[in-house]
Amino acid sequence: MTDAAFFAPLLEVRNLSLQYRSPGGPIPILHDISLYLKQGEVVGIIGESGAGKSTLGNAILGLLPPAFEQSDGTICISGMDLDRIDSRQGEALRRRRISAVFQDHTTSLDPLMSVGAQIAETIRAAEPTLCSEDVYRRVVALLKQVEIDDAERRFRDRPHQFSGGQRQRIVIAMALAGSPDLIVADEPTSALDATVQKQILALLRHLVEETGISILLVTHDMGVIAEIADRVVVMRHGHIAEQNAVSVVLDQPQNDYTRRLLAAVPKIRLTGDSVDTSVADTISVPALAIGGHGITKTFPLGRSVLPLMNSRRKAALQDISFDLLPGAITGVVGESGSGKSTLGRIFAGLEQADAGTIRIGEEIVDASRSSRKTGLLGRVQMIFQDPSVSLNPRMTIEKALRESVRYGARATGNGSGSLGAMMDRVGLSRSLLARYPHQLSGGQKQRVAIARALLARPQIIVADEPTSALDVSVQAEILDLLKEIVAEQNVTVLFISHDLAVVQALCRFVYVLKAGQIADSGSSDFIFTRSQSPYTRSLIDARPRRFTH
Amino acid sequence: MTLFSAVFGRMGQAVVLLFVMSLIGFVGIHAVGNPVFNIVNVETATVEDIQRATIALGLDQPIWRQYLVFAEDLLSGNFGISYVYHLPAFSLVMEKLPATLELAVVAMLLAATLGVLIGLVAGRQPGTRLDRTILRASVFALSIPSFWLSMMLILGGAILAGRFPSGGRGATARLFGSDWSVLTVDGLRHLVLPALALAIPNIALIARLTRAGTIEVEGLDFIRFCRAKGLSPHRILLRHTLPNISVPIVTIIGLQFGGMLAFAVVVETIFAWPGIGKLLIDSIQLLDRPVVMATLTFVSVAFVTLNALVDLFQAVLDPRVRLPRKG
Amino acid sequence: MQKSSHLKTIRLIALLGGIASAAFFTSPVAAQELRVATSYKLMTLDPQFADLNENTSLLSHIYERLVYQDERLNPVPGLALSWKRLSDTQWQFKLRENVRFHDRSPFTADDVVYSLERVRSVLKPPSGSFQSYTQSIKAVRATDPLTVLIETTASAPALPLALSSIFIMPHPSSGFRSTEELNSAAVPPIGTGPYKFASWQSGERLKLTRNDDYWGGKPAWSEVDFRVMESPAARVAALTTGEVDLADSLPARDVATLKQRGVTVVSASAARSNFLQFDVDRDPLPGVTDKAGKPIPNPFKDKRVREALSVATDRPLLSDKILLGYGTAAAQLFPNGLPGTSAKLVATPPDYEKAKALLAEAGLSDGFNVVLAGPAGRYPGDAESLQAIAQNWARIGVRAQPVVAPFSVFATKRSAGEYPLWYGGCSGDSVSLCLDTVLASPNAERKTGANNYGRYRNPAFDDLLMKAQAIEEGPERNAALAAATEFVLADYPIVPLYHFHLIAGYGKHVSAYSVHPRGWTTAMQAVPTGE
Amino acid sequence: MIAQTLRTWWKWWKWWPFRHNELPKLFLCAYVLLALAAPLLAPQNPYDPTQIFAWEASSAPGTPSGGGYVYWLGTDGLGRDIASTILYGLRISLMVSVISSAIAAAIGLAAGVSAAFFGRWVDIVIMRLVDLQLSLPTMLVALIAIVTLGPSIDRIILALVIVQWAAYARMVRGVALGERGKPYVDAARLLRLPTHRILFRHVLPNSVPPVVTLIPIEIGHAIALEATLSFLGLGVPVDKPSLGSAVANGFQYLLTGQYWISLFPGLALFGLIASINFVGEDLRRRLDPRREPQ
Repeated sequence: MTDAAFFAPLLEVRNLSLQYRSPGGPIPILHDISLYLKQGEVVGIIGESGAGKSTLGNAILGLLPPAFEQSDGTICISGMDLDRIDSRQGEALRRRRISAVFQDHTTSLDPLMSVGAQIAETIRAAEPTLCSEDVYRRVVALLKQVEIDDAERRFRDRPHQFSGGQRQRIVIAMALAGSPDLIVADEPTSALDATVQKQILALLRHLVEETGISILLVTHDMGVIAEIADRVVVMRHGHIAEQNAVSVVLDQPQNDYTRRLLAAVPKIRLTGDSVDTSVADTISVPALAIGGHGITKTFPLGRSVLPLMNSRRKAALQDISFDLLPGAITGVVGESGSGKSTLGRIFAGLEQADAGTIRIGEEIVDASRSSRKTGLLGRVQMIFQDPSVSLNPRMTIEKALRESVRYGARATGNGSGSLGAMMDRVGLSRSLLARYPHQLSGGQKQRVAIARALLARPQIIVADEPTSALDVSVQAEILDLLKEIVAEQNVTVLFISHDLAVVQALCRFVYVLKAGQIADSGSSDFIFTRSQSPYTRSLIDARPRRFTH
Repeated sequence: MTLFSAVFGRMGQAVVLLFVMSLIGFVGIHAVGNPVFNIVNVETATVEDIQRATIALGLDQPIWRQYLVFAEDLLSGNFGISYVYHLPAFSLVMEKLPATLELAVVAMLLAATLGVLIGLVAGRQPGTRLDRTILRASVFALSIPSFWLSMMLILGGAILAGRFPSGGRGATARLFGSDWSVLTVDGLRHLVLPALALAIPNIALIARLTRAGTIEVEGLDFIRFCRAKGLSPHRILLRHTLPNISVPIVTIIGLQFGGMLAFAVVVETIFAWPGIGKLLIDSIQLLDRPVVMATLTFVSVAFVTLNALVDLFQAVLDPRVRLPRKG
Repeated sequence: MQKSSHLKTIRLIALLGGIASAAFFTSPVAAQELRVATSYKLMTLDPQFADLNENTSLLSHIYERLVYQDERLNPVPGLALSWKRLSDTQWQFKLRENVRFHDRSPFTADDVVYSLERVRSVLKPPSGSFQSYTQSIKAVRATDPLTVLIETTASAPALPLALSSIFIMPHPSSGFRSTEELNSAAVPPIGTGPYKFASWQSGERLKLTRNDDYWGGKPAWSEVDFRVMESPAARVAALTTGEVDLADSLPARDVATLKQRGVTVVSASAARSNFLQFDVDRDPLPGVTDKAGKPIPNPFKDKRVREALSVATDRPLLSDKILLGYGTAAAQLFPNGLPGTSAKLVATPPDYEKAKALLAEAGLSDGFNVVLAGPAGRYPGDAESLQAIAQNWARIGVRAQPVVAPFSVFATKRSAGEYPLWYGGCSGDSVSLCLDTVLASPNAERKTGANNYGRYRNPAFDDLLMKAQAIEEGPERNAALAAATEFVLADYPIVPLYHFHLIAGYGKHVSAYSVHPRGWTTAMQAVPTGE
Repeated sequence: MIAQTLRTWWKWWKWWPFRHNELPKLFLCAYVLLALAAPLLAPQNPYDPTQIFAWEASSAPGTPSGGGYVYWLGTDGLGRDIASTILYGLRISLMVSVISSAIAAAIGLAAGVSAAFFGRWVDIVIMRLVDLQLSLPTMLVALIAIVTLGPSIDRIILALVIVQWAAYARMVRGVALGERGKPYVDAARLLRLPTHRILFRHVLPNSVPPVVTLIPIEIGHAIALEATLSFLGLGVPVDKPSLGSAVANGFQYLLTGQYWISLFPGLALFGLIASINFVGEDLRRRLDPRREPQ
């Protein structure tokens, strides 16, 4: 190895431009990208959807489909230009020295092969001469290194027998198996719960420190960057907006876009100066009480031929009772599978509970009966998580909204005037009324969904993760809109989220759900500052420290 | 759905299926005509002869009583005696089975090997000219009505080239108490054209399925991962891609095989191949009810069994099948 | 050239199948073995089970009859050397001497009695179709080992002919053999015939070996192998490739190709006819309307309409184009020249003007619509003929709608009276039988008119026929039958179409083959090529 | 020299019909137009016995006819002009398949949406029926249906409907179930929309597009199936041949070298099904959200 190669950064991308060959002519994807990565370094690439960050990652891995074309620039590893040297050599080099971790742990492993065999296969690909005994020992060691318990016994298990977090650990073990110098990790934690994400990030950091490996981390989450990266590259529309050490980017962002991005990230405050001290730690039932009592819901495990044999059921909600603050936002937080969405749907009347009652003012409704018959359906409107499927793709915005006006609970019968006004209110141009949902952006669609819910003039709105499918900057706007509207229209909102920061920013009262039971509850202030519940604490601790005050 | 309940469900389905089939077949044939005209020589028989033969076959009884008699016999495993061949109907079906079986097996082997190969070739390089050519060729192949394909094969292979016989089964050799054409050169020559006629649409079908599966699986992260970590393309194909696309392919092979046992009607008729399909169509035309019922029952049972086998195979192949699906 | 390409093919296939062993090649033809591709599927080994050519053709190798019909349909001695009418109701048959069954037991009068009794009283339906031949018999007795005396209920001048349909079986030591017993092959079929039973697969194959002790001398072939090939294409293919030496019922359209490939083709008019039959009885008649689709009175009651349709039928077209020359335009029930036929009845080309005039006379100058029904694939040219006839009739304004169905469906509907006009066929041992079943008035007692589905009644003809049938076998009887035929056909109760030809082909192992007008396919008709 | 050849090839290659996706559509339009205009275009009405001359049966292609036109594609065994038979047969084949597919699609759509939306016993009953029908080969079901019903054009349509509806029903149910679980339907339910409105304004319009892709496939199937049934002698009346029975009529003449009787109708049939399948393929690709690279 020459000196130049030795001192050269492990990975260097110089003036890289990429375009996509489409029938309508080439579409540029990446413009003039330059970055480098040194041994033992973690470099984060951050950007919102469409920024080209994943394309960049794939380009480095050499996994781009043939329709992508490198129009300019070079990718070098240890000073060797991958494109200039003979392509088979280049491929071999790339494979030996770069490895990958992908986002979706459900498809990153071959479902039909035991995890041990998959890792062993990777080791053999890198070192064909190794004897099987050694390979086995290496596999077990790797599994232990990524903290899989009982590695010897689980060697033969198939991927579906592991949890999501464990699978991602196995993927990391596989990435390490060939002893690469660099791992390209494309959103390695975004499909995981916050607590698991925290553990995986810790593992990655640990590996970097222990083995001196380098990681190129592609993510949309500033929190992940803050947690693990040494340096960060901010991308927007295929360009590099800013590139610097993490501390610099987070504390003194040079670029406007970076600044906006940072501002949009919701932050948790753990200091005592609470948003609202008027709310007590427990809700004392006011005159106009809204809430649920003793709500229980189970799902059958598997299907049986004989209807009476469905004895095995999985509890989704166990005896949940809650109250909502009228005219304010009450939050429900929990990790995936905690039953928070089911609770919202039962409350809205979309699903039947096994037992329990729902109270809206004087009225008490049996939640275990058909909501159409009890009259619960229609009292509550919902805002759904994914705006791309929450609007009927075959209806114009105007038709969808008009339907809401016409059939809404407290329909007042005023026509298009109110539609236009509502469009103004949610910050949409009236000209969008004639469009179909697919012609709108994600944020616009979510605004339409809010307008639709409001036009039905409900007393109560359930918002089920309304921002988690949106980019951070859009998320902030939508949250602001929600806040304003609650204040203005005097509706009661049940806000469901996995994101503590968002909940803190919006809600006056919070329920923490864990495995179908309420683990903790109290005023937002109480939960974030004084609650001693270990589960609540662990949720808060899972948040990146950088965005926690 | 668990494997147990799947098998249980299939059995229940099979019973209902058989009942409905037997009812429709029975009443249908009854409505069409009186088989007695095929049994007596109508050109010389007297009115009395015909009447007596009708009584002897029990065809003078009301249809529901005839069905009860049939059902009772069926429960003791007896499909009755063929009106035309004067042999137990079921053993007649079993006698024709080897011919259909060997035709279907040869055709399916051909279709599966070629189909998977072609599909892989196309699926590994989607969008290329080769892939588009294969796709188009498959649409053409699937568009040829099987009877016309058979006729064109006869025209090309038998009449113009004169290499293969245009019909019949040729010489057979005995094995396991049945006659098989595959064991003789002459039999194989007879087998080529009908097997091709059955195989060609299936080659296209399997190729398309394989192509789609390959494109889907090769786009999954774990295959990308395999590539990223430098496994040989060969190994990726054999150890990862193929097992993962095999589930739908095996399913379609199972279904098509079942279809062949019955659908061979057309091909067997044109090539005068003495199999179950030909027996069925002949028996329908001759109104040989016991044979029609025995054939239909056999085909239905074979179909349901094949479906169950496919389920079983999927469960063996893919461990996830056994787990309850997410509600 | 031929050989090398053949070899190449074989090599290719061997490669394809992965089997390259020469052990599987079919063995060469044994000396004097006759391999026959036949359309007749042998369904039973009981020679008295069903009166179908399917069975009688193949079983006549094993079993024999008292009386034979030669190729002119005249009765000639079989197992009976001679017969004599002792009185109006008594027939005496003298049997052949020194005849032995295949199991070496001698053939005696007891066997004849057994066989006739089995047909008359033992066999139960559906195996009763031979009973029509024995219905006139009152009693059968063996007066001595070589003499049989048959008493009939009434005068039965045609008894010897009737017995030409019944096979003689050896009588077992006790009781009567059942059909199941015979089919199970536990009891191999034993007769006096020129060939012995070797093996049988129902509907697929019958193998025979030479009966060296045959009374008529050593049979020509050492072994006979009948392969049932129902598909004409398969028979043609087998004959072309030399897989078989002889094939029957060849399609006319394949004859040219076969001749090109060195196959000798022989043919003869079958002793039968195919015709259109009118329903002349019912009124109103289903399936007949005027051009506007409104029902009209049964037009076929009018002889002029029947005549018009007959005159407007282009029979040469049917025999030359549809049957490609392998058919004879018909004007009566059996081909001209056979016993009981009339030389005066000759098919003429169509005369559309005359037909139109006849229709006009009948007050139907506008024509009418009629359903013309028939079976598909039962007889050569059946469905095609209907369409050709529809074309003919269209020229005189009669719009015929051809409706074809599988035979059993067609027969069911015909007997249910759903058709006004249909395609039928008639065959048998004599013209007399056809006149009886097709044209004689339906009469349950006399058992006539079984195929007279149109319920045509002509008492004068019935009388003529009865008188003719009372005459003993011979020229006088034949002349009377011919006269009766002339008389009845002048009334146009049916429209005779054609007598199709039976076409057989043979390869180089056979030097000659005579086609029998009854449609039998036997090894006895084939002469081997001399060594 | 080579360059010249290559250039010529390229010139021809440019004209190869299936380089462009539009050509199958053109073919299909041409087929439909030919079928519609058959009485105007065909020199002979092959269904009118007065126009056919059996004495001119089995004429080779190019033989002049007694009627003053030329049998460009020859005549069949009964003297029908093959070209005219193809034109008229096209009408029958198209009519039978389009009508049966339309009816089957309507029934399947109604059954599938009801099964998906109402669930419970409605779902069970409908889906049992569908399972029953789909658990048998279509050919067998069609065969039994036609044998039971008896052959005539309306019965064939009925038999084809019986064979086809289940495929639609199953697909619609699957799609509708998927749609029903989507939030926009939940949103509609939250507005307490009447069931019929949810069904017809929300679920149904979104269930139709995938079903539309099934229609060409099923029309193709129907044409092939009708042809097969007619080929087996169980289809259209003998004197009114569809493309399938026209091919069947020629089968017996195939071995004697009168190839044109079955070759030309067969080619027409093949071309028709192929162009429908290509158009269907194209349609499916267009409506498939995960478009394959093409």
